[in-house]
Parts: sequence; C-alpha cells; structure tokens
Amino acid sequence: MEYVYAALILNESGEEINEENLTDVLDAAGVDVEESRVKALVAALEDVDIEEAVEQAAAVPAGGASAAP
Amino acid sequence: MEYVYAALILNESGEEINEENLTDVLDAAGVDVEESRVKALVAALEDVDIEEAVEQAAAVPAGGASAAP
Amino acid sequence: MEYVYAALILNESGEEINEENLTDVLDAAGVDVEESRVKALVAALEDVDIEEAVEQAAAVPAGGASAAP
Amino acid sequence: MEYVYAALILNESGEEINEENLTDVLDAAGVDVEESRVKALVAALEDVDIEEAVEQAAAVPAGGASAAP
Amino acid sequence: MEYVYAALILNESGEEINEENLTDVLDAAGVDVEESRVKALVAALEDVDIEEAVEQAAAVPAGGASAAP
Amino acid sequence: MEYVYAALILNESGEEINEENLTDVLDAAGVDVEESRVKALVAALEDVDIEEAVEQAAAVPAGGASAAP
Amino acid sequence: MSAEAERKTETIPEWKREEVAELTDFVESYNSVGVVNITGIPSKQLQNMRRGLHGSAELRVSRNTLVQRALDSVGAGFEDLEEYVSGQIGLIGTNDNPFGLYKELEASKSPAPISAGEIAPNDILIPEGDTGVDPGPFVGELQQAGASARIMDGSIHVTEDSLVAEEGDEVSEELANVLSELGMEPKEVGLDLRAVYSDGVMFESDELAIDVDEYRTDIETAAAFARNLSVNAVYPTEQTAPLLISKATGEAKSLGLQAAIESPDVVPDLVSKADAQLRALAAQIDDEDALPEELRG
Repeated sequence: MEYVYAALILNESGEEINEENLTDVLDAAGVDVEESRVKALVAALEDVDIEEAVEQAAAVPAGGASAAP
Repeated sequence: MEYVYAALILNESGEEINEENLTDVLDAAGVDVEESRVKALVAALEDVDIEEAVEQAAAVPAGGASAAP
Repeated sequence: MEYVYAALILNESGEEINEENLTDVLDAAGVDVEESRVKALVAALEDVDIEEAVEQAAAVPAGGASAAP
Repeated sequence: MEYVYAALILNESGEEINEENLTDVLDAAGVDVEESRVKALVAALEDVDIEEAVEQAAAVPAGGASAAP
Repeated sequence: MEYVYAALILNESGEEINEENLTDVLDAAGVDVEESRVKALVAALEDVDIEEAVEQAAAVPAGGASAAP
Repeated sequence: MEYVYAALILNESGEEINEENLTDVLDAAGVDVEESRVKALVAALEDVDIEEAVEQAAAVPAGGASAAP
Repeated sequence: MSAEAERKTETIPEWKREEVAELTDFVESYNSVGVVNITGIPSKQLQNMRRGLHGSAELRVSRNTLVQRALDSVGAGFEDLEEYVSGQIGLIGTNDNPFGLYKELEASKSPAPISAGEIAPNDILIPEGDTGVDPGPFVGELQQAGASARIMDGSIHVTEDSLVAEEGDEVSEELANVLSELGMEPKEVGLDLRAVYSDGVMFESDELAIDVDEYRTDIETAAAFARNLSVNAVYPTEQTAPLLISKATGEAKSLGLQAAIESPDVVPDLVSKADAQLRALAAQIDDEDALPEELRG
C-alpha cells in the first residue's frame, strides 16, 4: 500500500503525482521502488478525483457489515 | 494527514518510524515539515500496535457509500 | 459470467455493447462463444442503466478479502 | 476496472492471466492498454486466490445499501 | 488527550489557543508539559474550524481501535 | 462544557478532581469560574466512573456520522 | 453582679445559654450548614439516620428559638438560614460540598406509608393491575378514592393508572385506608434538606438536585469531542493514534478501490468489487437466457 500512501502525501502537499515525485518519496522511505508499479499508479490515478475518493472512506457507515468469516 | 501517511509508508517498508525518517519522507514529498508535529506523532505512536490498527481498517468496508453523481 | 464481464469492459472502454464487440472480446479471451447468448445479452442490456447497476455494487463492503500476505 | 474484468474473464475461460492474454482481451475491447497496469495486475494477482476473493464478495449482500439516486 | 482538552477549554472560554495559554492550563492541571506537543497542537489546529471538527464524528472503523488501556 | 473538560484534564494528569484543582485549571484558561458549578461537578463526578464514561465515548462516535458534504 | 445582669440570668436559663453556645460552635465548625426538615421521623429512626451520616455530616436538633439565636449570633450570612427554621427541623453541618450532602441525604431516604390528614408530597398514582384483593367492598372504596376498579377473574383489578391525589392535596381518611390496604408507601421519609449556606452562598434544595446521569453524559460527550478533534485535526494522541492509522489506511484503500489501483493490497478487493458489480448488473437483466446459470435469479 506504500505506493498509494505516497500518492496521498503528494496530494496533500500539492505536488504533482508523477513518477519522479512518487519515486522520491518512496526512496526516502527506504522502499525498493518498482518502476512499473509507479507507472501503473500514475496511470490509474490519472482521471481520479482523489479528494472525493478519500472522502468516500469517511462516508462509510461505522459498524458496517464485516464480511470477515 | 500527510504525517500519518508517511508513518504508514515507513511501517510498510520496515524502516523505523522516527523523527529523521519521517522528516525525510515528508521532505521528499515537498511538505513543509513541522518538527513538533513529527515529534508528537512519533510519541503518540510509541505504544501503538500499527498492524492491529491497520487491520481494523481492513475489517471495515472501504469505499462504501456509493458515489451519487 | 464471462459474457457479463465482457459487457462491463466494453462499458468502461466506451465501446458499444453489440454482438460483434462482445464476440471479439470473448474470442480474445479464448472463450468458445455461443452466438445465442451474446444475442440475448445484448438484447437484455438494452434497457439497463449499467452505470447505475455498477454503482449499486460499489456500496458493497469490499473490506472482506484479507490483504494478501 | 477494465483490467480487473479482463483478468476475471481469463479466469473463467481457463486461460492464463498473463500480460499477453490481458492485453489481447483489452485490445479487443478497444481499451488503450497501459503496459504498466497490466504488469502490476499480473504481479498483484500472483498470490491471490481469485475464487476465494469472489466468494468473499458473494458472502455479502450485493447491492446492499440501495443507492437511491 | 489532556492537550486536546486544554485546547477545548480555551476554545470555550474564548481565549486564544496559543502555546502560552495552553501551557498555563496544563500547568495548572499538574501536567508535565512538553513544549513540542503544545507546538504541534497549535500547528494542527491552525486551520481547523474547531466547532465543526468537534462535532464531526471521527470517521473511523467502528468497534474501532480500542482505546489503549 | 469547560468545567467537564477541566475535570478530564485532571483525570488524565492524575490530580484529584476537587474544587481547588478545577478552579485553578479554569482560572488559567481565563474562565470566569462559578464556584457552585465547580461544587456541583465535584459532587456529581463522585458517582461517575470517568474511565468507563470515556471508553464508552470511544465506542460510540459522537455527533453521528455526518455524511461528507 | 448588677441587678440588671441578675435579671438577665433569670430570664435566660443557664442551660439555654450553653445550648446556644454549643449551637454556635456547631455552626462555626463547618463550611456548610443546612436546615433539614425532620417532620414525622420517629426518634429511633432519627438516631439511625444520625449514625448513618458516617461522620461526613453532623445532625443537631434543638429548639427552633435557640437555633435562630445561634444563627443570629454567628452572623456572616448564616442568619439567612433562619427563614428555613420552622416546624420540626434540625441543623446539619458538613465540610463536604452541599451538592454531595444533598445527594447523600436523598439516597438515605426510605419509603413510608402516608396517613390521613398528611399532605401528599407528590402525585399519588395507583397503578393498573390486579390488587390481589378478593371481591368485596374494597371495589367501592377504590372507586371512591378516585381509582377505576372492577372485579375481574375473581379479584379486584385497577383497570388503568389512576391519579388519586395531586401533590399538595391533603390525604383523606378513605384514601389513606385504600393506600394502606394496597401496601403503597407514597412518602419518602428522611432528612429533607431545605437549604444550605455554604462558603457564603445560599443553596435551596431544588438548586442542589444534580442529575448524575447528565454529568456522565457530559463526560462522554466531552471525551468524544476531544477524540473527534484529535482525529479531524490530525493531532495524534496515545488514544487516537490507532484511529488515525485506521483512518489513513481506510483512505488509501478507498482510493485504491475507486481508482482500481493494481496494488497487491487492493487487488483482492477489486476482484470482489468486480464480482459484486457483475451480480448487480445481472440482477438488472430480466432475460435468463442472457445469463449463465450461476447468475440466474
């Protein structure tokens, strides 16, 4: 999940979520960065409204049905 | 939230969650790091079982409420 | 199931959900395509608002599946 | 989501979920395929038991919270 | 949590939530005040609408992480 | 609510929740202390298990899940 | 000794002067002094109550005139208690706070039957139900007292909750008998605090009644508010750090799902989501021929 967290930090700092920035953040955290995952992440986030996606997590009703067996 | 995200990246990469590492990650993301907040986070996390807290979130439906257009 | 997934892919790519396109996708996936089912599906989907149906599913807790080890 | 759908079609047709097959299916659907996302998906699915993940979803009432528009 | 309570008292009394006032309140309560935590709190609250933040339920998994004993 | 917050600070700092301590904390926060309210609070809290009440609060998010704006 | 002093000694007997002096000492030795109504408490019960105060408070009973004289001589505001001195009363002193004193006294009250001629201290309600009394003239007595009553299944029933006396009403002989027959004890007997003078402030009993549950709720609310603020302002504390971690994780996951990020942590959920979407779509399809067997409704 570290790649996603890296994207979230960049989103908060207002920096662009691109390959270079993501790699920098992950590098600084000691992550052994895989270029293709960074690329995939950038591509996946291209048309996504991150604020909205993050807020959806907040909208989750507490105590929701936990599907855990 | 960027400070918390940074801690979670370190948690995943297996690096220690200390002031230096947090500052490095946030710096790399272009965050204007406040030392006191870093300190406070490190202190607050001292006795926290991060894995457990992460799993708590996993037990809860993510992305719940449908995004009404 | 594969027929319905094929329809979902076409829905996302923005291509028309018609017999030809469905057959192409299924062919590419190595499916032994049954023409009558393709026909039935295309007809059945004519009156369905796919976006809406798909969004309803988004309300489903995804949490369940335990994170890969 | 189209990448995931494509993987699930292959899973049903019994074909291997590899980069080539995924690309073929997506191509056939008119998707502008990004190699990195295909790669990431193949890697991510390596350790996933698809049947199990699907069953998790089935265990939960689909369409749960009715997303009344 | 005592630091947060101190901020909440100041918020109600209408006094400014700054390092000096926070320290005074905590001192009076016999708390061994840590400057960095006070600083971090002031920084964290800078752009926060306290009234709103107080009433908005912390959107967190229910059954939530049990409070540390 | 400031009287209650004051009691909670004392509870965390381990100081006794008595009239003198409460008055000190409130004074420090610039509150115009009403002696009778302090007295009533002290008497009332004698019969309240504060730890339990605090934990109770942790189990139930206050302010009801407010849907994202 | 002058003639005048001699005469005073005659009009105020020694024991009275000593009593006033003792009462004065009593008042001066406590932070809070109150007047309690002890009307109708049998002396033996009063002794028990006195002992029941456990040393947290002291009860002193004397003649009202002497009590008033003592309050007057202490002054400093205590004389304001004199207006509460009437009927059968006692002085109560404590270093505890007046709210605590009131709570303690209320808790020590016990129910008791009410007699004819007494004033109802609150509304008296005879509850609906089987009285257990065999059919007989008691039905009429109940009805006369103002209760709806009739014979059912071989005994006398009260058919609905019936108000038979309002607060302040004098209890009639008939009603007293009926309540006694039913075994009802509508009175609360105990030391009834009228007012307390505490550190310069006079508190009447209705000001002293505190709702502990309300305070408990306030504590819960305050704790929840602090927690909310800590999480929403992202100021982690020992208690809220786990919540923040969970929240951050949830946000990452939500983003992962919404953006269909092909990350190993997200993909299992994406597969679930795809399956759920498939089922949701299938549910909209009426023609079963268009669906594989496992998706047919």
